Order: sequence, then structure tokens, then C-alpha cells
Amino acid sequence: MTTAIETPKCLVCDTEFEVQADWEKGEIAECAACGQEHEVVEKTDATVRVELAPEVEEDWGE
Amino acid sequence: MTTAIETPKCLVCDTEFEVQADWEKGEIAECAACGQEHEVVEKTDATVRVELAPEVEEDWGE
Amino acid sequence: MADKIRVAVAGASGYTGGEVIRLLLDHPQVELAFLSAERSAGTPVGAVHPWLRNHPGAAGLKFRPLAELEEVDVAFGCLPTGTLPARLPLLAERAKRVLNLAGDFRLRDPEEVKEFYPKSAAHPADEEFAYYIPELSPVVPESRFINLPGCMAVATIYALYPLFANALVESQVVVDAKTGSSGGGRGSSEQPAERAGNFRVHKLHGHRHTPEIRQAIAEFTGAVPELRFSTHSLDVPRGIMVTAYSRLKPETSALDVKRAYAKAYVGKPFVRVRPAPKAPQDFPMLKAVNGSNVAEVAIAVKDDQCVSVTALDNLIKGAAGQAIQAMNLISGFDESAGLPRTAVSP
Amino acid sequence: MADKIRVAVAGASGYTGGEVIRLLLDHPQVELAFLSAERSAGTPVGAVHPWLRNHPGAAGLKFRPLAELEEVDVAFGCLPTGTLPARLPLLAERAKRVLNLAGDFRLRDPEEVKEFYPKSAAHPADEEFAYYIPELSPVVPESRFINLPGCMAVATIYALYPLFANALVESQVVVDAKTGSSGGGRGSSEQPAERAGNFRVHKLHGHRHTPEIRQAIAEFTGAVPELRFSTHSLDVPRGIMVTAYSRLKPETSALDVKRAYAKAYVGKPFVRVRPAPKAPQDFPMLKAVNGSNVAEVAIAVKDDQCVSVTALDNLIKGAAGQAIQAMNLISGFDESAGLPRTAVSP
Amino acid sequence: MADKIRVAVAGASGYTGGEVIRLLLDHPQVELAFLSAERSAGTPVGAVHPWLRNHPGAAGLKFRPLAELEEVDVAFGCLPTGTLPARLPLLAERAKRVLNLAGDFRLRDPEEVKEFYPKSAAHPADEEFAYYIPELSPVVPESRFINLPGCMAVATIYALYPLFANALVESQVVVDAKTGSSGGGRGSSEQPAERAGNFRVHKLHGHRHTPEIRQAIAEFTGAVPELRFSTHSLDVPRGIMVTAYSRLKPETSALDVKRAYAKAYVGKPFVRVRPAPKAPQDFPMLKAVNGSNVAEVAIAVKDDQCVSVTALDNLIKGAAGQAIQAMNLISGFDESAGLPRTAVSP
Amino acid sequence: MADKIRVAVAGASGYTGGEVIRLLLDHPQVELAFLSAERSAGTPVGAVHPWLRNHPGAAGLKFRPLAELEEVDVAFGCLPTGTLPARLPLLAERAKRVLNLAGDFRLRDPEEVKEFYPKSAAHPADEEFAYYIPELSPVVPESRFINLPGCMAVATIYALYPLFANALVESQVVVDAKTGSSGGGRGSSEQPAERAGNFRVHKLHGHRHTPEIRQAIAEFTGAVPELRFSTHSLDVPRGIMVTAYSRLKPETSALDVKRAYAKAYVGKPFVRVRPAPKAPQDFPMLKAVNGSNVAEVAIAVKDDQCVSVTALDNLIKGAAGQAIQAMNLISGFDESAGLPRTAVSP
Ligand SMILES: NC(=O)c1ccc[n+]([C@@H]2O[C@H](COP(=O)([O-])OP(=O)(O)OC[C@H]3O[C@@H](n4cnc5c(N)ncnc54)[C@H](OP(=O)(O)O)[C@@H]3O)[C@@H](O)[C@H]2O)c1
Ligand SMILES: NC(=O)c1ccc[n+]([C@@H]2O[C@H](COP(=O)([O-])OP(=O)(O)OC[C@H]3O[C@@H](n4cnc5c(N)ncnc54)[C@H](OP(=O)(O)O)[C@@H]3O)[C@@H](O)[C@H]2O)c1
Ligand SMILES: NC(=O)c1ccc[n+]([C@@H]2O[C@H](COP(=O)([O-])OP(=O)(O)OC[C@H]3O[C@@H](n4cnc5c(N)ncnc54)[C@H](OP(=O)(O)O)[C@@H]3O)[C@@H](O)[C@H]2O)c1
Ligand SMILES: NC(=O)c1ccc[n+]([C@@H]2O[C@H](COP(=O)([O-])OP(=O)(O)OC[C@H]3O[C@@H](n4cnc5c(N)ncnc54)[C@H](OP(=O)(O)O)[C@@H]3O)[C@@H](O)[C@H]2O)c1
Ligand SMILES: [Zn+2]
Ligand SMILES: [Zn+2]
Repeated sequence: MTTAIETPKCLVCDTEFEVQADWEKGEIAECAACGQEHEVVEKTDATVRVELAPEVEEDWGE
Repeated sequence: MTTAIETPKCLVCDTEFEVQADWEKGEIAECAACGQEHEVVEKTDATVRVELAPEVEEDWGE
Repeated sequence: MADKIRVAVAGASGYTGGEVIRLLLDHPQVELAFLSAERSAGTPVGAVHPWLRNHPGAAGLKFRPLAELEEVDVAFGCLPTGTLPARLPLLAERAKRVLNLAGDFRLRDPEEVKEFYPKSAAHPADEEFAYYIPELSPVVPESRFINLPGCMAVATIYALYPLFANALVESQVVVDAKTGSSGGGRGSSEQPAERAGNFRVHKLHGHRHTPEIRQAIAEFTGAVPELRFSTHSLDVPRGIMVTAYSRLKPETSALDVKRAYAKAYVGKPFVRVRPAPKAPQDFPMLKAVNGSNVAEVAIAVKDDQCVSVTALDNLIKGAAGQAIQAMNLISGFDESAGLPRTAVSP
Repeated sequence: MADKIRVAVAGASGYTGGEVIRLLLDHPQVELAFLSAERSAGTPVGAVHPWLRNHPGAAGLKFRPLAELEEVDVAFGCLPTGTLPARLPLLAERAKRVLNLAGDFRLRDPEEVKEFYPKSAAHPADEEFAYYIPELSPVVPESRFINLPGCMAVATIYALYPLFANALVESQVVVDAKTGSSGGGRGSSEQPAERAGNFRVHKLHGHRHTPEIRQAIAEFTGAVPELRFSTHSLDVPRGIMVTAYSRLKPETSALDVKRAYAKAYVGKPFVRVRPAPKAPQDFPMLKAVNGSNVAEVAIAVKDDQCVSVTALDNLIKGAAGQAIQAMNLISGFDESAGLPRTAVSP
Repeated sequence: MADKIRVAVAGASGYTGGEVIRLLLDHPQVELAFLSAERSAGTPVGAVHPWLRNHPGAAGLKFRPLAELEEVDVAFGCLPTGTLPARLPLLAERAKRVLNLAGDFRLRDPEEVKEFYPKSAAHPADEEFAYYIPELSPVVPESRFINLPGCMAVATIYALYPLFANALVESQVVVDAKTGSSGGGRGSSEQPAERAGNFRVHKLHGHRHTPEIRQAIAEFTGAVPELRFSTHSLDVPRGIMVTAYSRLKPETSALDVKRAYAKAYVGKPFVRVRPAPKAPQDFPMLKAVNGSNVAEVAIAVKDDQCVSVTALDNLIKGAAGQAIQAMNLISGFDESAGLPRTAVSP
Repeated sequence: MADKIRVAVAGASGYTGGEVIRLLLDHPQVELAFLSAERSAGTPVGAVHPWLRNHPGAAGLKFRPLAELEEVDVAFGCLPTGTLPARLPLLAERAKRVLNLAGDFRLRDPEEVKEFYPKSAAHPADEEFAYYIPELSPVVPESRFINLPGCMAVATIYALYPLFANALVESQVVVDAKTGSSGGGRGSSEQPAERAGNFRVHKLHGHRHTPEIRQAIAEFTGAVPELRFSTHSLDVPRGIMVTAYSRLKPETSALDVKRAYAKAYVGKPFVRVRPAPKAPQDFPMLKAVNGSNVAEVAIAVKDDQCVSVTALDNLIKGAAGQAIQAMNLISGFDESAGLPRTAVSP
């Protein structure tokens, strides 16, 4: 499933992502090694760029 | 609050009800002594008649 | 207050003894005059019962050996079963009245006493003990010696009494009882990791509350049940629940049963019939009684099958509270004095 | 492995579904091919079942709507009772075999089905379901559709089967069952502060496992018990214990009973008779079975009174483990494959 | 009694509301005049709080919608945080005084109010709320509106106050708090099977009690701690324990610390310092406070490391009991009226 | 199987010994050759560990006195701390390798050994013990004698290692640890009624895991933390959670911290970093690890405040599982052989 394009690495643990063909911009991808969520911020035939996904803490009753 | 009319008794423990002025037919009245629910089945100026209220068991997950 | 009675607690470092102290600390007509313990003699009350250490009334209190017992109006016996009989003469000498929470003097049949309470057989009491259940005994006993009922026994008796008193059921009854870990007293030990999350058998046959229940039903109703009684252990610190299975006699209706319970307990502040329970939490349950002196009772009838349920706090209505209720009644105090009527939940 | 079977779990985000996943993650001959959930569709398995999130096999797994079900060899039905009947055609189309853990297709009597399982009455199955208890059913069913027993039902059936199979007892039986909080599934809710330290009634009459027990005993033994069955709720996360009270027929000895149990379960790795229990912990108990696929059974006889006890983990031997045991047997695998035989205690 | 004050409870069907009722049912100078609930309007008190159903005083009591609030002397606010602000005008009109248990009007800094209590920012109160901690506030407030402290906040404040009041420690403090499941109120839900046997994080940063603690320490001592505050969830129904880690300033001795605590709380019946704890059970612990209105405090010093510990019952000293203590004081009643001083254990 | 190693368990009747047995019963490459116990010598395994009694492999197993130890490849030391040192010569003679779970040979500093492990000071080992943490020790030790880490120590070490290994934090660290009741071993006793519903202090200063943590951090990272370490007791049978509070050095970002943890544990199947936890159940928690050999770790950073959390099962990853993982690695087996990777929940 990995494409020929340069594969992005996890920004936390450096593990390479397996880029999925159906990834789209805005997609949230989890690093298979460490679980960190990344957001796909660019996706063209040539490049895939990811950034750390924003973290929003859930609210939880007292 | 008790009226002059003949007061009905609890059909379970025989305790007299305190008939409330605003009771209406269909009202559910609890016996103050034993808690049994009664349904007011007749209410006129002269008589108040109660019967045991129907018991419906709630359903509760396994 | 000049008119406070002086009270002693024998076995005051145990669980039921601790509850007697706890409740009496706030009883308006009682002075805690003497608290016995052997191994904890000399120790302050709060060091043994951490739950009492913040009450101002507990400040000066220490345990002393039973041998030093002073003259008191009432002595509560909270010793392990079998311990009191040999010590009764001592108590009899110094206490005007003895209220025993242990099982020693509950049974009358000499054979049963020998089998279930050998120490009582070996040291019979000089004067007879009254077996006293406040809601069922016809009169407040005048005897100097009173024995309170067993915790699981009395839960069962409350569940069955109206049925037999009104001859509503066949004699065969199955009682399945469940009890928490304080029921074994402080002495009983089990690694908490093994109790946690467990539920297990306690005794399937031959529990010594069995003859007591039979005797009490017979005494209070005239009928002799054919009783089966098995007990189980819950992973909760307090509380007893019994489920009693009986069979209605022909021609008996659900309403007859309801009326029997309502009449048996109407006007009794500490045995409360749950009317028309629908959802599970409407039935007697531990969280509705634990911390209070109340026994809750309910029945569910379908066709000729009758199921009766009682829940109570073994340390209060099953022990310390029951005994204080008895003390109140024999002393002419308000029956409810010092006795909690709400459970401490959630 | 080429020879793994493909398995689907319908209702995989629930408690029994989670246990099926947990056990199958380490089953050598199974591929978890499809996991359904509606509200959790799209979510990774570990987000819903935190207890699975560290297993490497759970890494890629996500729930999908049942409508997307793929072709599989076996589909486990872990849906709330009443949910499967309307969806059975879908499963029937895509799964070679269906093993249903819900109650939908356990009863045969049309009147009882209508009363207890109205959805099943409304959507009858095209092919008949086999009611399958691995240790008691005479043969491994060849049917495409199999329904597993109810958790409290099967605990009771294990307790009573040897008695009725050998005609050792009178027909009247009282069963007092106790179950933990996972028994209600993830859907059931109760503030934990109210469950903690409680013990309460669940249902005193009319539980839908009652007709199931009667039917199973009749089917497996030919005898029809007069059954009373009441259930209670424990403050433990897992585990069921049932205490069953019966009366021996004249001339029946304790040894007869013992032999009957020994013979009924000898060679059955997952129903184990506790021989000669003396202390409380020798009897079946939750801490000895929770986490395992084992049902423990014991009996205590005194005179003509017989008490039978079963303990099992409702989510394993009462649900997921039982179903996997069934899958193993119908697939020709080792009966024990993937099934834990020790409890996780203390 | 002619001189009973009339009291209303807003949010009376919740856990803290239930405790206010429970305690006031036995308060000699209070009449429970009005109990609000919306979803449970019309329901008897005992149907919602089964633990109250056996108290004779609860017999006639039913919940009514808050809009029907009658004229009362004191209204207790037991509504979810954020609910009172918009309803305050209603309460202000009909209640002489309002004692709020929710967090709405604890903070003063407008920025913090906006961040942590947006509803209060949107509906500011007409008159100022006094922030009142009976043992620490210099005077009994005369304001009509009083806000009680948060449960974990006040536990922490009791633990830290003597240290900062006497400038004994550096400003950096780490507080690790643990709380039981009733802390989330009746509204919070979690399947009991998932709470049972668990211990987990609640909030590691940003809990809204953090600014409250900072503000209170600053107000009562003049010092501003650099506070870190994290909370965790216990599998117990009731109780809070906080462990606070500070560092003594140079030249400060363990004795200085001891004296500071002793002086801070001497003569305060409801904050009790555990002197010289040695064994684990000598320290503040849940079983020594649950069911009582007592907060226990202790310190353990080694070299320059100071560890302070507080335990209290979140529903009593952390909520209902604290509020009744405040009511007693502002009404000129005995501070202890209606307030339990023993824990209900074991 | 010819190539199974022969294993002995010294102290096999205790809790950690029981877990070693439980896990090895299903380990494909191990033969349980010898199980020691003194008081339980002669007793079948299942009578002492009821949770093992249904495993076919436990059928013939009995405990024997340690003095009868046979020749084995590996001996697990599960004796109370202080018991092994005098018995080490015996083990050394008959076991090729000794894996000690007790604390006896963890510390190196002679002064600390004397203070915390006087029996080890009195009976020093002939050959040095390697202190081994599978995920952190740079190599698999070749020594005959290996000492595993303490349960709370290793939980703390997992929480802090990445911070110090990467010099991300100031040296001052506060660690607040909580542990369940099996942590004290079978020997420790407390009436379950007193543990139930409680939370209490265990030791606020001077726990002997403190020097161990310091030594391990120093050894594995070169940095020496200024450590404060306090422990508390939970009312759960199993599980440890530690919350560690540190302060980031200037210029250190939350991402730096995250990367440090990810890199430290990537590829380690039994220490798992929870990525980006949001809700409470996303953080390490007991119900996600109990029953498994997994330690979960997470960090929460706000400004310069760093909170690290670890949860693990004290009897598995904190003891028996860790030791088996070590055995696997030194024996050249699959690191995961016999080790559960899912928790048994709910
Ligand atoms: N626990 C219940 O739920 C419950 C309910 C109803 C009735 N009961 C009955 O109440 C009695 C007490 O039960 P418990 O649960 O309170 O027991 P417990 O916690 O074990 O306490 C026993 C008390 O007796 C003292 N004691 C023990 N041996 C003694 C001796 N030889 N001479 C003098 N004092 C002795 C103990 O103090 P030292 O060790 O310091 O001497 C302790 O104070 C038992 O008979 C029990 O059957 C208990
Ligand atoms: N719990 C036990 O001890 C036990 C033992 C033996 C047998 N059983 C039986 O096993 C069955 C499952 O019990 P459980 O305890 O696992 O229940 P549960 O925890 O409530 O789970 C129910 C599952 O069904 C899904 N679901 C709910 N409504 C659905 C619908 N309309 N369409 C499709 N999926 C739906 C739920 O997922 P979504 O909400 O995401 O859709 C969830 O995955 C029940 O029939 C029960 O009687 C349970
Ligand atoms: N629990 C604690 O340990 C604790 C300790 C100290 C302080 N507090 C604070 O005390 C307050 C109450 O907590 P709790 O635990 O008692 O909460 P709770 O159990 O959830 O009860 C909330 C009460 O408010 C009512 N309510 C909810 N929404 C309402 C609305 N929109 N309008 C009017 N009434 C409404 C509820 O009744 P209906 O649903 O029937 O309307 C219920 O009576 C909270 O602010 C909490 O922060 C709690
Ligand atoms: N529990 C934990 O969570 C945990 C975690 C990590 C490490 N550890 C360490 O592991 C060790 C064992 O702990 P545990 O919890 O398993 O303890 P435990 O449950 O108390 O078991 C101790 C075992 O040692 C035996 N034993 C006691 N005294 C002995 C003696 N003098 N000579 C020979 N055998 C003796 C006991 O059997 P008999 O009484 O029949 O002789 C029993 O088998 C301790 O050092 C502990 O620090 C425990
Ligand atoms: Zn990564
Ligand atoms: Zn009545």
C-alpha cells in the first residue's frame, strides 16, 4: 500500500508512516509505533506532509 | 384538612386516610402508615372511595 | 444530667462494641461508664476504633480489663460467643441488667444448647435469659438478663413472622442469606485482596442461627417451620440480606400476605415494610439501611410463590442498635433515642 | 496462516463482544475479520475497550456498521437481546455459521417466545437454531444457527442437571442467583456510588432465564422441574453464583448425589466439580473462576436436603468463552484453544 | 417549635442536596420547607434518595420545581455548577440568605471567573458573595449571599493553611488529590463494572479548584503559593484525600510545623489534627471521616520535606455538612447542631 | 518436550509465587519442577491458590520445603524480603540461575543495604547480582544472579527515565504512589471490612523503594534525581499507579518530552506510552493493565509543569510477569512467551 513518494515520518518517534492511497488533506493519521495523531496537511502525488494533530482535552465532570 | 365525610381506610393496614380537599377521582393516595398506594375511585361531597392502586413492575435490564 | 444511666460495654474493642459506643456517645440519657477489652486494655478508644477518634466524648475513654468492671445500670455483652457464660457471675454482680449480643443464651432446648453453645451448657446462667425482639416479643421483659437475637436470625424472623403468625404458608421454607465482612467481627481475618470482588459460600447447612429462627418463629407464632438456611459472604463491609422462599397455602391471596405484613409492622419505627416495590431499588437493600437501625422488609407474590426479603445493617439493627433499642424500652426512654433512621449513602 | 477461520463479531463494542475479541486475539486459528458497532463505528477497538489497547493485534482494528458485514466463517452475535432477529437475514447471507450469545432463539415454546422474546416472535428465523451447551448437548450441532445459553441459566443448569438426569430429587427447586454489574452490559447504567457497597434484588419472579432452565432440564434429562428462580445484584464487576435448593427422593444417599455429579462432568475441562469442600473457599466462588472459562460446581447434602452451587464468570463461561468453546468444537479445533483455565486472582 | 428557621434546598434530588436533607431531618432548629428538583418534581424524597425513605420526617416530603420556591430563611444551593447564576434573582427574592455549595461565586478575579465559571460571568450577582470557610474566615459573614468552598479545594486549604499562615514553607507546592465516585454527583455516569477495582487520573492540569485554592491561601495568609494540583478517581463511593508536598524554609523545624497546625485548629471541632501518627491508620483516612463532618489533617516532616495530608467526606465536610455548619454559625445556633462527629465504619 | 527448562519457585505459596505458577502453567518452554513453601509444605497448589485449581497442569503439583530443592535451570525467588540471603547458598548450589523478586539484592551502596536490607548486609552474596529492568538495562545480564526491581520502584522508573535520560527536567521530583492490597503479600493482614471503602497513607517518608529509584535513574541516565516518594493504600486487590511531578528545564517543550517517551519505549511490547490522552480513561489506569504484563505510561505537560503517570499490575509487570520476561530474555525465548497483553476487564 505504500506509495513511491517520499514517506513522512512520525514527528514524535521518527517511525515512517505507511501512506494510504485514500488519505486526504485534513485526515488524521495515527503513528503505528507510538500512536501519536498527525494531521495530513498536504497531499499531492509527489508529497505528503503531516503535522502533529491538535490536542483537545475533553471536559469531564468534577 | 380532614372533611366531615366518612373517611376511607387503608385496604392493607386499616389506617384511616386523611382525605385531602383537592383529591380528585383517579388520584393516587399513599397510606401514611404502610405506604400502600390507593386509587381514589369515587369522590363526591358525601363519599370518598378508594381501591388498591394497580401495581406495574418496571422492566430492568438483565 | 442527673438521670443518666451508667452503662458498661464488655468486649468494647470489637466491632459491635464499637458501634454500641458510637451510638451511645450521642445518646442523651446514657453515660459510658466502663469499656472492657483485654488485649487492648489501657488503649484509648480512638486508637482501636479510628472512626470514633474525632468525637469529643471519646477523648478520655480507655479500655480496661473486664475484671475491673464497675457498678453499672446496664452492661452490654459484646464478647465472642462462648466468652460470656463463664464471666456472667462477674457481670451479674456489678450490673443491674445484662443485655447480651452474643448467641450464648438464645436457645432453650438443652440438646441444641449443648450442640451449638457448649460453653453455655457448661456454665448455665443462674437466672433465665429473656430472648427479646423489640417488635415481636409480646412484652418488654422484666428479667435482669436479656439476650438479643442473632443478626441473620432476626433478619429471617422479620421476613417470615407475618407469614407464620397468620398461617399463610406451608411449613417448608428456604432461606438464602448474604452477609458482609464485619459480620465475622474484628477477630475474623481474610486478606482483603481475596475478599475483594469475591462472593462465596459461608455455610450451607448447620448454621447456628437455624435453631434460633425455628425457636423464635415457634415462640412468636405457634407454628414450626421446616427451615432450610444457608449463608453466603459478600464483599461489602456491612449489611445482611435474606431472601426467604415459601409457598402460600391454598386460598391465600397476595393481598392477605400484604395485609399481614402491614399489620405486623405498622407503628414499628424500625421495621419498615416496603410497599409495592417495582424497581430493584424499591426492594429492601443494603444502601437503604446501612448506617441506620432500620430493617426493611418486602414480599413479592406470584401465584402461590411467596418471596420475602429483609435487609438490615448487621452491626446496628443486627446488633448494637437493636440492643440500644432494647435498652431504651426497658429503661422507659424514647424507643428511638440515639438510633439513626437514615442510611449513610450513597 | 492459511487455515485460519474468518470471524465476525456483531455488537463488538459491548462487554461480551469485547471479551470475544480479547480471547480471539490470542486464538491461534482465528482471524478477527469484522467487528460491528453502530455508535462506535469508526473508532479503534482500544478506545472503547481500554483493556485491549496494549495488545499488538488490536492495533489496526476498528468497528464498522453491521450493514458492512463481510463474508466470514463464523459470526458471533453479541447484540442486545431483541436486536438480532431483524438482522438475521443479513448475517445469514454473509456468515457460514451464526453463534448467538443473546437470548433471541433459545426458547422453543411459541407462547414463551412471544412473552419473553417478542422480537423473535416477530422475526422468526428461517432455519432452526440449535440450543447448545457444550457439556450437556448430546452432539455437536451441525446447524448453521446456534444459540448459546443464558449466563444465569447455564449456571443453574450445571447445578441441577445431574440431579434430574439421575432422578435423584423431587421436582420442586428453589434457585437463588447473584450476579455482578457487567451482567447488564455496557448499556446498563447506575451511578457507581450507588452500586458500591450495595446488595439488592434484581428480579424475584418472572426472569426470562426461568423458562430456559426448565426447557433445558427437560430436554437434557426428560424431567420437568418446578422451578423458582430469583436474581440479585452484587457489587462486583464480574461473576455469577447460584445456590439451588432441592430435596432428595427417599432412598437417595449423599453418595448417589456425589457420583451423579462426578459422572456428569468427568472429562469436561470447563465444568469442574469441587470434591468434598470443607472450608468456604473450597466451594465454588467468584475468585476461583473469574477470568477463566471454568464453571465450578459443588453439592452439600444433609439428610434429604441438597444444596447445589455453581460459580462462573458471566462474561467468559457465561458468554464469550462458552461461545468460543462452541466454535472450537464445531470447527474441529482443540476444545480448549484460546480459553483460559486459571482465574486472575487475588 | 416556634423558633425553627425555614429552609429550602435547590437541587434537592442530587447527592449533596440529599445529604443536606438527611442532616437537616435531625436538626432541632430547622424546618425543611421546600425541596426543588425539575426532573423529579412531584416525586417523594424517598423514591429518589432510598437512604432517606425510612425517616419519619421524610414521609410527606416531595420535590417541587424551583420556580415554586416559597419564602424561606435560608436557601441551600445544591445545583450543578453554572445553574444558579441565572436563577439567583429568584432565590434572592424569596430567601433571606443563600448558601451556595456549587462553585459559581467562589472566584473574584474576573479573568478567572470568565475562564472557569462562564455562567457566573454572564450573570453576575447583585450583591457580593462571601467566600466562607468556618475555621479560617476571620468573621462569620453578614452578607446575604455566601459561597462555600469546593470539596477538594477545602481539603487542600486545610492541609496548607498553617504552613503559609506561618511562612514555614517555600512557595512551590504539589498537591495530589484523590476522590470518590459521589464527587461527580448523581448526574455523572460510569458503568459500575468499569469503576470497580480501578484507579485513574481525573485531571492532571487545570482543575478549577486550583485558582480557588490559590485565592483562599492568599486571602487567609497573605502568601501566594505556586500550586500544582492534580486529581485522581478512587473506586469508593465517598471521601477525598489530598497529599500536599512542600519544602520547609531554612531554619524551620518539625516542631515549628507541628505547633502551627495545632494552633491553627485548636478548638475547631470539625478540623482535627492527628497528633504524632505512626501506623498507617493513625493518619487521616477515609474510614475515619466518612459519615462525619470532620476533616482530619496530619503532617509528616523529614529534613526539609513536609508532607501534609487531609481526609474528609466530600458530601459532608466537603459540602452539606460544611454548609450546615455555616448555617449554624450565621444563625447563632450551636456550631455542631445536626452534625455527626463519628465516621460510620467499619 | 525435551527442550523445556526446569524451573523452581521459592516461596510459591505467596501471591507473587502464585502468579509465577499461573503464568508458567501456560508457558510453552517451561516445566514447573519445584515449588517451595514451608507452612504449606505437602499441600496441593490448588488448595492454597484457589484460582489455579482448575488448571489441568496444577493437578499433581504440591509444595515442598525449600530444603528439598532439586536441580533446576532457573529458580525464582518469591520469598519475603530478608529471607533469601541466608538461603542463597542453597539456591546457588542447585539452580543454574536465580531470579530474585524480593528486594534483597537491589541496592549497591553498602550503607543503604545496611539500612534497608539488613539481612543482605549480614549475608552478602558470593557473586554479584545484576539489577535488571528488561526495557532499560543496556544488555541482557549474563550473571547467574539477577534481582528484579521493586513494583513501585519500577513504575516510578518507567515514569521518570525518559525525562532524566534526556536531561529534560530539573532534579527535584515528587512521586505520589498508590497500591492495592495484594502489594503486601499474603502475609499482610487487615480485616476486609476496614480496607473496604478506605484510602489511606502507607508511608510518607523513607520507603525502601526510594533509594532503589534513585540508584536506577542514576545508573540508567547518569542523572541523580532529588526524589520525594510517598505511598498510599487503595481498596483494590491489584494494581499500582504513580503520579510523578517534575519541572521542565527552560527551553524544553512539550514535544521534546513526548519524543523522549516515544523513543524510550518504541518497540518495547510491555511498556506502552499512551499517546495524547484526552479523557480520563485514556491515561494509564488499573483496569487497562490489571491481568496483563503491560506498564502504561503517559505524560501531561503544561507550561513548565510535567506530570508523568504509570500504571501496572503489581503482581505481573511489578513481579511475576517481569521475572518471566527476564527469564525469556536470558533464555533466548520469545520475550512475550507466556505473558498476557490484555487486561482482564471490565
Ligand atoms: N459482628 C456482627 O455483625 C454481630 C452481629 C450480632 C451479634 N454479634 C455477636 O456479638 C459478639 C461480638 O461480636 P463482634 O463482631 O463485635 O466481635 P469482635 O469484633 O471479635 O470483638 C470481640 C470483643 O471481645 C473481646 N474479647 C475477646 N476475647 C475475650 C475474652 N476471652 N475475654 C474478654 N474479652 C474478650 C475483644 O477484645 P480484646 O481482644 O481486646 O480482648 C473484643 O473487644 C459475638 O458474640 C457475635 O456473635 C456480632
Ligand atoms: N453481559 C453478560 O454477562 C452476558 C452474558 C451472557 C449473554 N449476554 C447477552 O449478550 C448480549 C450482549 O450483551 P452485552 O452485555 O455485551 O451488551 P452491551 O455491553 O450493551 O453491548 C451491546 C452491543 O450491541 C451494539 N448494539 C446496540 N444496539 C444495537 C443495534 N440496534 N444494532 C446494532 N448493534 C447494536 C452495541 O454497540 P453500539 O452501541 O456501538 O451500536 C454493543 O456493541 C445480550 O443479548 C446479552 O443478553 C450477556
Ligand atoms: N458531589 C460532591 O461531592 C460535591 C461537593 C461539594 C460541592 N459540590 C457542588 O454541589 C453542586 C451539586 O452537586 P451534586 O453532586 O449534588 O450534583 P447532582 O447530584 O448532579 O445534583 C444536581 C441537582 O440539581 C438539579 N438540577 C440539575 N439541573 C438543573 C436545572 N437546570 N435547574 C434546576 N435544577 C437542576 C438536579 O435535579 P433534577 O435533575 O431533578 O432537576 C439535582 O437535584 C455542584 O455544583 C457541585 O459542584 C458537590
Ligand atoms: N506482592 C507484590 O506486589 C510484590 C511485588 C514485587 C515484589 N514483591 C516481593 O516478592 C516477595 C514475595 O512477596 P509476596 O507478596 O509473594 O509474599 P507472600 O504472599 O507473603 O509470600 C511469601 C512466601 O514465602 C514463604 N515463606 C515465608 N517465610 C519463609 C521462610 N522463612 N522460609 C521459606 N519460605 C518462607 C511463604 O510460604 P510459607 O508461609 O508456606 O512458608 C510464601 O510462599 C517479597 O520480597 C516482596 O517484596 C512483591
Ligand atoms: Zn510515532
Ligand atoms: Zn396502610
